[in-house]
Amino acid sequence: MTDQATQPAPGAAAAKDISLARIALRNRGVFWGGAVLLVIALFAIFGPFFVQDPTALNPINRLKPPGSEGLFGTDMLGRDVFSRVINGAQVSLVVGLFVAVIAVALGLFLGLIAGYIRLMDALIMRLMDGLMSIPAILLAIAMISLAGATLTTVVIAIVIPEIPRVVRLVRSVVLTVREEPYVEAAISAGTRVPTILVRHVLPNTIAPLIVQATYICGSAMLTESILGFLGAGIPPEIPSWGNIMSEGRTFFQLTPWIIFFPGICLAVTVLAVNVVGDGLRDTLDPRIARNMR
Amino acid sequence: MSILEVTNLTVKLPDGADRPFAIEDVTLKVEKGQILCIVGESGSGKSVTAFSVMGLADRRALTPVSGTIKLDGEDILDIDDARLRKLRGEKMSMIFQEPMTALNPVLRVGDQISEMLEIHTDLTRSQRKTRVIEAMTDVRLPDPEKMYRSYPHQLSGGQRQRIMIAMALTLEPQLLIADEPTTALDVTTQAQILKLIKDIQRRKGMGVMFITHDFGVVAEIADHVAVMKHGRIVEQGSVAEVLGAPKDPYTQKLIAAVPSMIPPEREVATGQIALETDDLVKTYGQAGLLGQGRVVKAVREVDLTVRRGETLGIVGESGSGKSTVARCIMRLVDPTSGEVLINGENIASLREGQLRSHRRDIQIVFQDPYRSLNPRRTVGQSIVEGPVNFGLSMNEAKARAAELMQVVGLSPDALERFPHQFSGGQRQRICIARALAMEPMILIADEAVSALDVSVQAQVLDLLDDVRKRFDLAMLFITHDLRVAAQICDRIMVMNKGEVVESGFTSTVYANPQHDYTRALLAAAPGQIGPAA
Amino acid sequence: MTRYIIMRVLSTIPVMVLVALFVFLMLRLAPGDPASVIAGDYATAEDVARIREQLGLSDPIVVQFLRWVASLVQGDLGTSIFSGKPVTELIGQRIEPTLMLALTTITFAVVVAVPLGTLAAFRAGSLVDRFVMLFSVGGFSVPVFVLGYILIYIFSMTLGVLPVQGYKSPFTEGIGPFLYHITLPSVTLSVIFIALIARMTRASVIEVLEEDYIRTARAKGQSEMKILTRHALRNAAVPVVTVIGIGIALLIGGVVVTESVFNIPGLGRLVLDAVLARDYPIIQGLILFFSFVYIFINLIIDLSYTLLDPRIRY
Amino acid sequence: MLGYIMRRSLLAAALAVPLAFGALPGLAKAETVLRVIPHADLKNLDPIWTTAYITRNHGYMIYDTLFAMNEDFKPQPQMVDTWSTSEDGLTWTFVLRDGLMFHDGAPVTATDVVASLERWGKRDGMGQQLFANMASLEAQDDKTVVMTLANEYGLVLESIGKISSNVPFIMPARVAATDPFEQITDFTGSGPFVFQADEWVPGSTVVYTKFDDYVPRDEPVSAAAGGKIAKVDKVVWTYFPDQTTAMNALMAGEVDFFEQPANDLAPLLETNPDVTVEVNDPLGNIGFARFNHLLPPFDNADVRRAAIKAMKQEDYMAAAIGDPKFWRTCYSVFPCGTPLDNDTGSDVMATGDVEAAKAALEAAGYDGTPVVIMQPTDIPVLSAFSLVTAEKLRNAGFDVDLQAMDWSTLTSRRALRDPVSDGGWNIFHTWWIGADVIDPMAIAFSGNPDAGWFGWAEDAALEEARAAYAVASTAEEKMAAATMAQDRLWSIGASAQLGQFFTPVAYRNNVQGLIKSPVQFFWNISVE
Repeated sequence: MTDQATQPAPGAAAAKDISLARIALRNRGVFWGGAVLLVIALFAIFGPFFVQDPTALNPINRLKPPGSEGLFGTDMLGRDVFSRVINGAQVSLVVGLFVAVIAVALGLFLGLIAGYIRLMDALIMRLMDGLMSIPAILLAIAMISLAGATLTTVVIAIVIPEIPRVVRLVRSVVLTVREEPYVEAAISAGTRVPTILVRHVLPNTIAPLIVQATYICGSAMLTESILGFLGAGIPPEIPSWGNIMSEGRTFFQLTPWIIFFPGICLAVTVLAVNVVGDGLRDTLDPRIARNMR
Repeated sequence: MSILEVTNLTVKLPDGADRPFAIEDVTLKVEKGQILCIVGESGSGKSVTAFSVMGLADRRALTPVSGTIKLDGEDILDIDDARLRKLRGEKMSMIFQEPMTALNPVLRVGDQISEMLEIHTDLTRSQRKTRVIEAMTDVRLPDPEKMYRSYPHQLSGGQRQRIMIAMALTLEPQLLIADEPTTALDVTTQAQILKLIKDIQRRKGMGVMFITHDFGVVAEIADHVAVMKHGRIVEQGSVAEVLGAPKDPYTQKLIAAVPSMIPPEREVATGQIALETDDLVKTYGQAGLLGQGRVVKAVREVDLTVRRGETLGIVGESGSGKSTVARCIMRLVDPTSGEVLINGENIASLREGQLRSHRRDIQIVFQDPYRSLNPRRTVGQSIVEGPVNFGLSMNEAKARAAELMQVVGLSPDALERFPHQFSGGQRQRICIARALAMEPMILIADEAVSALDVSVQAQVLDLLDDVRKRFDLAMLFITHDLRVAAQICDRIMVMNKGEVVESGFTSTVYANPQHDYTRALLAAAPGQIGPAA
Repeated sequence: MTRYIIMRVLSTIPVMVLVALFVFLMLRLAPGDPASVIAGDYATAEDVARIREQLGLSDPIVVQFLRWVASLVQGDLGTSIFSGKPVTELIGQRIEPTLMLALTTITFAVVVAVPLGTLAAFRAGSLVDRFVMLFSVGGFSVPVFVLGYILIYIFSMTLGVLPVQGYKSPFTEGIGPFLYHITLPSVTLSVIFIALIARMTRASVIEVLEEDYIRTARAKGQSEMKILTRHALRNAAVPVVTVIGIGIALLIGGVVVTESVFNIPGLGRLVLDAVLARDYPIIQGLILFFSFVYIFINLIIDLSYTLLDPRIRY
Repeated sequence: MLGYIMRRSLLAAALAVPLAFGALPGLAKAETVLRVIPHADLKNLDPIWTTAYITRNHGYMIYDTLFAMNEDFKPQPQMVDTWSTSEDGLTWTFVLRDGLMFHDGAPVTATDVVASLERWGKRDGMGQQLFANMASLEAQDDKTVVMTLANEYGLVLESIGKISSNVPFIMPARVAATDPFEQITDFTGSGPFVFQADEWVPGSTVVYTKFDDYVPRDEPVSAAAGGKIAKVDKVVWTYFPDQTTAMNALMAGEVDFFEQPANDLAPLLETNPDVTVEVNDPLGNIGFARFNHLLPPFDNADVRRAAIKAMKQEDYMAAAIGDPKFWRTCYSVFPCGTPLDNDTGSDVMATGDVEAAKAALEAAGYDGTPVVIMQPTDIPVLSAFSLVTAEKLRNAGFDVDLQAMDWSTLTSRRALRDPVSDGGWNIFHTWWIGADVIDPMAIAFSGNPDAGWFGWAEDAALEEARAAYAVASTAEEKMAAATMAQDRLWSIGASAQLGQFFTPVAYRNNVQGLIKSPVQFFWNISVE
């Protein structure tokens, strides 16, 4: 007998999915990243109740430095930067979260179909190739400037280019899993395709998808700010970290606080999200995890 | 004089492992010009011993806590990395189980051998090349000049292992450590490699530490034997002592469990024909749009019949197409042409919907017990899945599952547990229970015992034979192991390169093989030791 | 191999058609009308209609599409509505800065990221690893334009060692001025790449270091440094090269921003201006062009696998 | 110099390549170059085909005009040497001055003038009016053009001497023969600079070289009028999409002239001793909030006036422009400081009181119909205007739907007369340069919904006043007509005017000879 058999089977680590969260939290990155995100989320959820109206204009008190007029100063329209940053947290997190969730959900659906149903595979994958070959930012700018800048269009525009990557990931997992003997056993037992997908295939995609979702979430928040810079972001009436920065970019050298505070918040959040993602990848991917132990 | 002396070596496992020490108090010697076989089942610590000697064990995970490892008088636990690197290759070298993964896939094999010289000698490029060619000739590789420039994937398994051996021996080390070097090879190749190792060892007079789980191999090659169990050496001595008159009960048990090459007498089955194939063909690949695509004929015109209560064995080496036959019959792959008759009905080209009702008649047990059960589902959930698909109520299905657990020798509480809580043999029992839950007519065992330790293997074989009788199953038993086939099959078919070269009653075929290939196969089976030997 | 290339090229045709159709419909079905942009404040409805007629925008969409495809087949991407210049000429004028920016960026990123990632992998779990990973994750966390502003502020305005903006061609103005001007934009743009590539290199090298042949190399007595360079890196290269390919799409997005911040007259600006002005032929032509480039580069990358890994044959 | 040497040595060290930076400043130059950051990208080159200001500026570089406005907004002869009017005022005879020559060496003839004016007359608003009142336009000989009017018309010189878009530039007859709805492809002019077609990179660079054979007038330069003397060999326009980068480039000396820095950049630019920031345009720009008169709620003049009452110019200007030195309130519909500046009926605009607006709105019977405000997020000033309007109207009791979009979408949507549900709109913001709204003839002041500006105000009395202005011949008559028009404009609440603001130019101190004018000209400017 080979010594290989003493090592856990590929699926064994993931078998303890129930305590997945607990395992993950043991990773330092996940813990600290998660803690930072939690704090930011709390600010985003409850903060808006305690600050003034982020859209209230006060042109007389424009461009006031931090401290003199509000904690973070005011912007070029005299709006309170602190209040905008707090409210912007909500929008930025919503963008990140929605983009991640929608991209993963759609990608999962399409990926399962492409990976399991041969007939659909070519069709879906060609479609995804096409979508992937269009530069994401350009597609987003085009969609937003054409369809109108609303939170919804921004989310959709950021989601669409992310989908192909999720589809590819899911499909590759499906292609591997469908060769697993336990899936073949299920086929032999007469289990129908949708059940096989949900029962035997889907759970295997969860760990890589969680990791992927964190990356998508982080990059969505950045993309949102870049779209703002290019003039195709979320409408300025709804403050997000991205559009606060892009609106304030002319003032980068004059009144840096307009960019600085949302910039720091965005960087810290994206950093935290990515650190969590890296941590999850290390704990959830048994091959790498083994090495780290 | 001993080349290697391991004295009271204890290696600690990391905290949280299932036992505190990987190996404990191991003392052994390898003499010059002698082969020491360390034999044991999985988890016995035999590989850890080998890796510790090479200094390749990860010191953070596997920490030697006491004892010495003296290579030619020098304790390798006591020297620095630079010295250790110098010893590796020059004084001791190692070959591994999987020559495919042990060779760097992106470098030419010649260069990989040459690397050994590059590290340890000051030879020029052309001198090195000459030495490499010599080494390759030495291990009887054909056309070494040409093969020098090959990549590992372009060679056969046997050739790759020869490259590994050539590499290990270029600097003529005094100690060769061989970690299951033939386990991944086909039986005919295995025989050649064993012979090669033995020849070279004799010629060069080096010491060999040979790790294996197979008593057949031991009988073939060993001068001395050490038997390991749970990290300890339970018995060691000359090959004649240990194999001929084992003292330790564990050794006795292991030797007893090795199946015999002599098929027992079996009754001729007369049940009705349950499974039949007619001109079954499976080809892979297809002609491309532009010009000729590559077409591989995995299975060529296979005809077989299995009666109820009968076991038909399909024997062959890797790539013979034996598993493809099974998968075609299961319709896990679609046959290219030919018929698969289940109870007289052809299912070869039924669509999935029509096929479904036939699925319950034919079930399969796979090779790998670790991947055959969904790790996220309880044993019970896995077993009831099929019956529930065919309309059984959950309660009835659970009751049947509980019953079957007893049939396969497990407790019904096992149903609530997850697969990772079971050993390989237990999992294979669960898989059998899952197959039986469907109340099939035909059971296919695709290398179902090949991944199991020899002692467990015997039990699972007994179980399979038992359920065949009890449920009057038609059983198709696919294996590469001639010993196993001898013990369980009524009739066997020998396959080579997709073709059936010979078939007949097991005892007839073994006693009087007709086809050259069958003869070669039987001759290559290592260590012709029966229990009586 | 040749057959594979032909097949690959042929198989891109449906993808390109799909992209073309998608882009075309997206543009035409959305609000915004170049004719009224051109017509300006004084135009009457009749004027706008006449301009639309003149631009061929009043025909049914199907006719417009077919006309466009027909000229595409002849290699004609159409003519800019505003400048009246052929789109191919506009691309020709703008391609050099973008190409050079992309090339210097990728080169710089690879030169920095691969050693970093390898180092992190070799010392996985150590302080060095953590630092490298934090740095590379940090690269993902700052929007490109903010980074650009910061670098300009530091290197151009405060230290005065590099220029604020502009592009000098290495072919007509010499390699010196070229490097002088391209350094800041390249560094800005490469940060996200360094992150991406360093990460992938690390993961890939960690995986490779677990492989049996690394153990074989150790068994030969090979030193750790040589093991990394000789055995690990080449085997780790395929996923790293793949990520560079994926990164091309990212790069094209980043180029739009970087070109704006550093005022480089490249394709990114061209397409952005075209979108804002609804210059349909330019948008269509460029998106198609970018898709083509992306597909082409990925073909090259797939082919490069055969060099990196002899097991891969097409 | 120290800085320069340090820069070089640092860089040479950094690059470790022995090279000469030919492009660096300080080295001897054979030709003088003025490096300009224009206010927009020159997307197209036909100043008749488009009204874009940047194309107009381009037109001034390479073309010449018959008449041109001076600093006092009086048309002065430019290409014309002498002209005369018949007793009845219907026949106008223009004689071209000597030495006029196109860039290809051909002399400018009366035929060229006729063809150019005709093409312009088909596109420009004032041109159309002029031609509507015209019986014929003929070239009498090579140098003489005769215009015969069908009826008396007071704005002949104002029209052919208009300073802003579309300017009746004189092109060769073969070029002017181009369909006015098609772009010209031949860029031969007779102006002081020559356009270098092969160096044009749309979206980035435009290059002009001095036209050596241009014969300037003898009079000193005064706005568009006077002698146009090219004092540099080359003018290079490099478009900067990013304001911050543009500012840094100017401060670092990589460009000489920044045409329209954002007002908020002025304080930073002023910190640089080598840079001057000043306002060159005496008229400035007038912010507008335009109502759609066709759709409820703004189909009701009282509701429009209620909305105007809420709009406080100080707030708009402070929010969008910032520093008070760059703006002032102006309640006259004609730019303050111009001849027609007056305060008739302007109380409504001067109110600036949300409470008053609230009361007025209630009185007007506003039914809660949502107000769609189109917000062009790519133009910061207009984006800020939109936000202020949204806030003001909300506070006044309007139900506001602020829709963000880019300027292109806005320009196409504002042309729609459809209801809101079909893409229609209620308010958009823009600004006119002062010169464009200097008198009642401006399209912004139209009261004819069929020929007027987006928003389609309808008021017969307003049209009468404008017609009266068109035929008015004395300053008093003109003033009377203009006052009348203004009264109507405010009483129907045609648009809200949000203040007069001035965009500065910024330039390195080596640049000299800037012209005070609402349009940026590049002659008379020298670089040391």
